[in-house]
Amino acid sequence: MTVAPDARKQWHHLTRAPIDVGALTAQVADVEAGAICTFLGTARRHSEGKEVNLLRYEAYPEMADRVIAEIVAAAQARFAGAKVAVMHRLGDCPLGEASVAVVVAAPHRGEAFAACREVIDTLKTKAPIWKQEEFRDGTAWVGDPGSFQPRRDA
Amino acid sequence: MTVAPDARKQWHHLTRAPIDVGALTAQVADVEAGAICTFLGTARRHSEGKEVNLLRYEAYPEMADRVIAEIVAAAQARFAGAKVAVMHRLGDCPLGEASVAVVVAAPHRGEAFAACREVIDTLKTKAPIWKQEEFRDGTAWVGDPGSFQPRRDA
Amino acid sequence: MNLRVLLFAGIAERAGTREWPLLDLEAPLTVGALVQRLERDHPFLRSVPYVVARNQAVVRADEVLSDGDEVALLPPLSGG
Amino acid sequence: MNLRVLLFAGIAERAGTREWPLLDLEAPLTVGALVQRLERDHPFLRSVPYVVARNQAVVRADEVLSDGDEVALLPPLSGG
Repeated sequence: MTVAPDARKQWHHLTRAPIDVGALTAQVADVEAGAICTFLGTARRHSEGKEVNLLRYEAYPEMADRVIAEIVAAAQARFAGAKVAVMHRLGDCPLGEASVAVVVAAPHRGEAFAACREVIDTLKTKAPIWKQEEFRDGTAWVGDPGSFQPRRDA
Repeated sequence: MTVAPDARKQWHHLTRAPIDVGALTAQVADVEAGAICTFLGTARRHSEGKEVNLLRYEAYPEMADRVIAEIVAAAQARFAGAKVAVMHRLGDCPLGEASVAVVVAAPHRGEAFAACREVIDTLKTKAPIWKQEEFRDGTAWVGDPGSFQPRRDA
Repeated sequence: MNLRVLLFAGIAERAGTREWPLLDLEAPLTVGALVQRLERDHPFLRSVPYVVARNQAVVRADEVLSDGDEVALLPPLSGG
Repeated sequence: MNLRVLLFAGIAERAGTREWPLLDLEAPLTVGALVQRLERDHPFLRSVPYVVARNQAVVRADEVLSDGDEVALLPPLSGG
């Protein structure tokens, strides 16, 4: 039996299963926190006017897991009292399901919103993760214009 | 049997039970939304240095339900494509549990964060709801300095 | 003219009730005049901050009340 | 000197593989020199935007590579 590289390791911030937001919230919830801000990125049916069937995510998992851990640590250092949990989905992500979740618990809502926004913005620009859109007529990697592959059986 | 006034009516945005964030999220989730931002206000153990045992919320329910509905409608009008769900808990709210939840689904994360923040900020200043803190030695209504009541059996 | 005055939170606690029914008031009566009357009959109100709602909307002192109005005294809000 | 070059997303798709093992390279070799060599051997790379990571951190072109380094070509990121 062949084991895919991803399956051999346990990542802290990457999962091939649907994201369990309740479990992430439980990780950060705290009776000293008065505010919890959660961001979910969800798979949309439309991308620049084109209809999407499915999203698929790929990562450089060793680096992505490390980069996300650094982003979490930086946010917790910058926003005193904030606790941050992040999970990114890999593989197929059906429409409407979450591709990424950021949950921040903090003493007050100002820090909770600001830390949550900072984490998702930084993750998008720094974590080595790629999104492929599957259309009726083929697939393309977002942000990589020449990557469209027509569907073989179309 | 006496029925308390609250129990006779069904409110859209008020509940005496623990808030079901999953159900609120399902209300706004949409395959055209790429972003969901959730805010939970949670009961903190400490309030201005004093240890709290329990929070208790009271509302003018007819007006609070209407004011929250107006806040939701205003946010949905201002942020195109945003769908907003809000629930506020009444009665006892144990430490760590959510007293209020705001869930916003929107096409992009900018509107989701902005609408969520606007709704909770406006709710706090406009909805006729009151928080009572129960301490070891008595109770007090937040923002009402003369309202401290020593515990009778203390 | 009859009115209901609803009381909440710290005001209800101090008043020892959640409602003051006011019967046979002389019309016309403004919100400001009602407040003066309430503060005369219940002096504790003078030391409590509150705003007045009429039929579930915050009102100005110069609005004129109508028979059957639901008036509410709202101490400082602290929901959320 | 041996290196592994990891490929992802649209680059892996164009290359038809997820890894190029590079064996018996002459040291010293900078990141920039490696990129030149890869773009000579795999001309499609010249028309694809990417950045280079070395041992899981983005690097500058003038860094010198070491034996056993894990190099990765990262096309435009689109997580989230």
